[in-house]
Amino acid sequence: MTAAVFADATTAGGYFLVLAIILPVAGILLSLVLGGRYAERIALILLPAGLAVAVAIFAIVWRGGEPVVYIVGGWQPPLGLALRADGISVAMLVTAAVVICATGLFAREEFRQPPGQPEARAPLVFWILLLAIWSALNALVLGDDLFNLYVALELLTFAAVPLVCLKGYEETIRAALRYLLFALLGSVLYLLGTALLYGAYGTLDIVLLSTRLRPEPVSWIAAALMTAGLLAKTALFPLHIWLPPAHAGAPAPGSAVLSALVVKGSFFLIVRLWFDAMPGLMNSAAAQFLATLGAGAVLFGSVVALRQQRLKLLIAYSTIAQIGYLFFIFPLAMGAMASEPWNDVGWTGGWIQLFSHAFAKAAMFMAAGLIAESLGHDRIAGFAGIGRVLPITTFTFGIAGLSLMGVPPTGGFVAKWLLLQATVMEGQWWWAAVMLVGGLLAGGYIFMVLGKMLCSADVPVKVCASVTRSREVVALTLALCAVLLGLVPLRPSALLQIGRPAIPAVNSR
Amino acid sequence: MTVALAFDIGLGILLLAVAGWAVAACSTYAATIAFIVYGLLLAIAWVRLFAVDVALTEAAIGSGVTGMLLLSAAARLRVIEPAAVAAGTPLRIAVGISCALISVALAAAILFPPDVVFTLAPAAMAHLPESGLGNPVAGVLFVYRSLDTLLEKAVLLLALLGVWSLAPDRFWGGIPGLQVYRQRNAILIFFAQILPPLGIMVGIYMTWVGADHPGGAFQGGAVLAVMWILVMIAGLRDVPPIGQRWMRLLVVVGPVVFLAIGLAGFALAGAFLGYPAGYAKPFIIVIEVTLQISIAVTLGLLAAGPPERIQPQ
Amino acid sequence: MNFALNIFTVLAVAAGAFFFLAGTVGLLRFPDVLTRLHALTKADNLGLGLIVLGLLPHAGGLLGALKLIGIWLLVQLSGAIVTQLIASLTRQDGSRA
Amino acid sequence: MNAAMLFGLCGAALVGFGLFGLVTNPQPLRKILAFNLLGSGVFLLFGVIARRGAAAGLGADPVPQAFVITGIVVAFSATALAVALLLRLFEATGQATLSADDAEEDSR
Repeated sequence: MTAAVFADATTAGGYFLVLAIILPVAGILLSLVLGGRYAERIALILLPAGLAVAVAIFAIVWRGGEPVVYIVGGWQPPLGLALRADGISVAMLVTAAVVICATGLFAREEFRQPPGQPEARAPLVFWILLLAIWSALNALVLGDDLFNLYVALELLTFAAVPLVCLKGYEETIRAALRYLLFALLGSVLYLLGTALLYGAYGTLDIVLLSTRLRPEPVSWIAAALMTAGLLAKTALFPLHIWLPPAHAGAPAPGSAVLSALVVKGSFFLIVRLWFDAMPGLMNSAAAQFLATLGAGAVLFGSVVALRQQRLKLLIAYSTIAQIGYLFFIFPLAMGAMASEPWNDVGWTGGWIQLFSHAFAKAAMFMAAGLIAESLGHDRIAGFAGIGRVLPITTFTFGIAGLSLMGVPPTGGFVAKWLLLQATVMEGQWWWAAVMLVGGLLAGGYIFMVLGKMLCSADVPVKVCASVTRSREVVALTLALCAVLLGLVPLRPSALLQIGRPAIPAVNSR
Repeated sequence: MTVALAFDIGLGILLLAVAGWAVAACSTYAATIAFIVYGLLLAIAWVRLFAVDVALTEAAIGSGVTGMLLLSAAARLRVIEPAAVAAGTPLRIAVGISCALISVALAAAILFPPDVVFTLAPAAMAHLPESGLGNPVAGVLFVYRSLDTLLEKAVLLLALLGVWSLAPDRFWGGIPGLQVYRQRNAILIFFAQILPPLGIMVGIYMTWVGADHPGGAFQGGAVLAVMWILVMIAGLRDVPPIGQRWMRLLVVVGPVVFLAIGLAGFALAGAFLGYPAGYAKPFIIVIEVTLQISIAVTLGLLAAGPPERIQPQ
Repeated sequence: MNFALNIFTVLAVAAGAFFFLAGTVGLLRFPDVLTRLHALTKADNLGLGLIVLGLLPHAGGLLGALKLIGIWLLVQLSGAIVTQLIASLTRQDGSRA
Repeated sequence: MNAAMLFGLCGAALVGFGLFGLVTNPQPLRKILAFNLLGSGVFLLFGVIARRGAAAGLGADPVPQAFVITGIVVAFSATALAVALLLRLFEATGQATLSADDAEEDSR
């Protein structure tokens, strides 16, 4: 019944999928050997190349309207591995590529190898970790095998954790250790689930699994364990405790990537699991449960963000809240009544929320980094007058904030509008209430900061370090990307439905 | 009840008892030692499950090198044993109940296997002659699912970079802070002189037979790594600074060769990580040999820790 | 011949197992580190030696027999070294475990 | 009851032990140790599944065995990174606890 989506042969252009994963890996290996200032050069060559690969895959999938598949080594699943790019993966690929490229440009000054001196620690480590995060994310969105995805997930963890403590302060080391322990717990639970699935169905290939899977206890246990593990990695309330110190402690470009992309990697995997690997398993109780946690995250994260005195911590708590919205995708796109759940506006809304949050949050962390660099601190109380000193950055923060709040014409607005529409269509008004309250709270913490920034200072602002215009522009560009997403038409996107299995929502045995 | 089953039951009980001790022991040091014992017992259990490759990996890496790491950490942290506050009893009971539930669910999944048992063993065996290998596990690692193995090498490298990144800026490129024996200990030096030639031979042998019999680059690499660590701990050789080009080269040579052969597969076999028909085995052996070197150096450096000084002691 | 070899194996392995048992009891019951080490070495040397000896007829050829003996020698070596190290550490500390 | 099932039950119990230790023990090193126990329990389940899939003249399905070998190496990498972080934390602060001043928040 799903012959069209079987990963049975490499399709035209499939080798781009390999390149998307392998190019950064090659960069890592080269940087380790050559070291020193070559690391930055290698990264700066690979950034546009990788972006081009991502755009090429996007174009192929968009034009063809069908997933791109690559059979690694020519070995068919279930014995071998397949890579598969469908609508949501290419959208993720491009988002990741844009954010990573921008981060690379933004980080050039902070992580520059001083010329003529011995190799410095932070630059080498940063550039390699940036490439590693990219490779891992690409592997995560392209993988079609649950064990391959486990390795990708671990790659992501090992790239993200050292980034947290790159500055080497004791509190960042503690944050990194706590993050690592949470992440390890998460991946081990995920692995436990894959063991059960392999034992029951003899394959970990997602497409094959979706045809073999039956709603029986072992599938339920596996799904619960894997989801719980991935939730810990995604930092969904109440497993969020590791996130604020980790994301706030990393250097600004690191925080941008961690908050914009890394937590989305494991979220992407949860969606893959429920919508692609186990489409017959989702029922409304599980969906409502996940969304309830999401609602908790929206309310808790926003309220705690309002009480923060440090800008980076505020942004980190806002990430917790914004992640919560993503989980509304489960009840809204998985409506039991809908015969074609993918047509749901909720599906599109959820994904646009993910992409616009990625751009807006990366821009916001960069803006916060610039402000902290220029003032020497990130206490919100001391922000008065910064609007005069760093007008572009203040503007960046403002429009990124508008997207988080969901004010038109931003991507955040489109996302929340579609999600609201979906709540009406599905008759689940309670999520709408949470979203409206969350939007108001977001407005509260954004204006709390903006108000401080824009009010005139009693004493002239003391600037520790000047900030170059080019970095401000990079942050602004990302914020504008979030605004550009607001031009997406307010209806279900065809792209995001490419490659979705046309399986009825309830798969009886 | 057969003798074998009696042995298995005894082994199982022992495993659980030692594991329980490792969780519940008061002193961290005792718990670590329990963990090492547990790892060795586990290796026997793997042999009983007909997974000799895994048994070797578990004994060498899972119990051996991991145990060494944990033990040296426990020794360093011994001074601050009672610092941490234990979790409250209600929490422990709640967590205990949920863990027990998970265990029961897993046990149920094991006790009631599916009606149809899926297995990839026939498929793996059917295509094995094409690769020229005799060990099906090596076939999975280096032929059918080599992308997993390649990415896992990247994970290992990143872990090393992560460990190095913890060094203070001024010591970057310096010498890892492996705990070297302060006074030269004649017995240890004797040991470090006599064992490595043997160990190196065993390590290389393990990799070499890995193509057709249990063994392989991971296990062999781990044995080499341990020999290197022994020599360094005894003070016979200095721990090399991490900034040196040759060391970096050794660390990446395996993955680089792996990746290069994988890319060559585009041209030679029409697929990434494919091998040209008839030449699979030589390629795989080249990959395994270089990987073994990289794994040995990486494991040794991981155990040595982040750089802590510039000048040799 | 075969029967005699089997008898030999059973006797040797049983004797080896007895030494292991005795060594373990000693390890648990003896009062201090040095005497415990003493008990332990008996298990390692004699116990394992007798077991290896008993298994030799079943090793399936010369190579297998040599491997078995190699194992015993390696255990001897590492056992002797580790015992020495522990003993010298104990002497330095002057502590009683 | 056969060997595979027996060790499967062991694996299930080990997962429970490991999880319990990982969540309840406050000391990071003990958490790392418990993570390793937990991981080995998961691997053991893979091994049991492999043994169940014995066919084609093999004593066990090779694919899950390869998963386990990969998994052991990944678990070792994780342990090395975690231990290095912990020792660095100890060096910097003279303590090895995950909670600094926010002990209350932590033990919520």
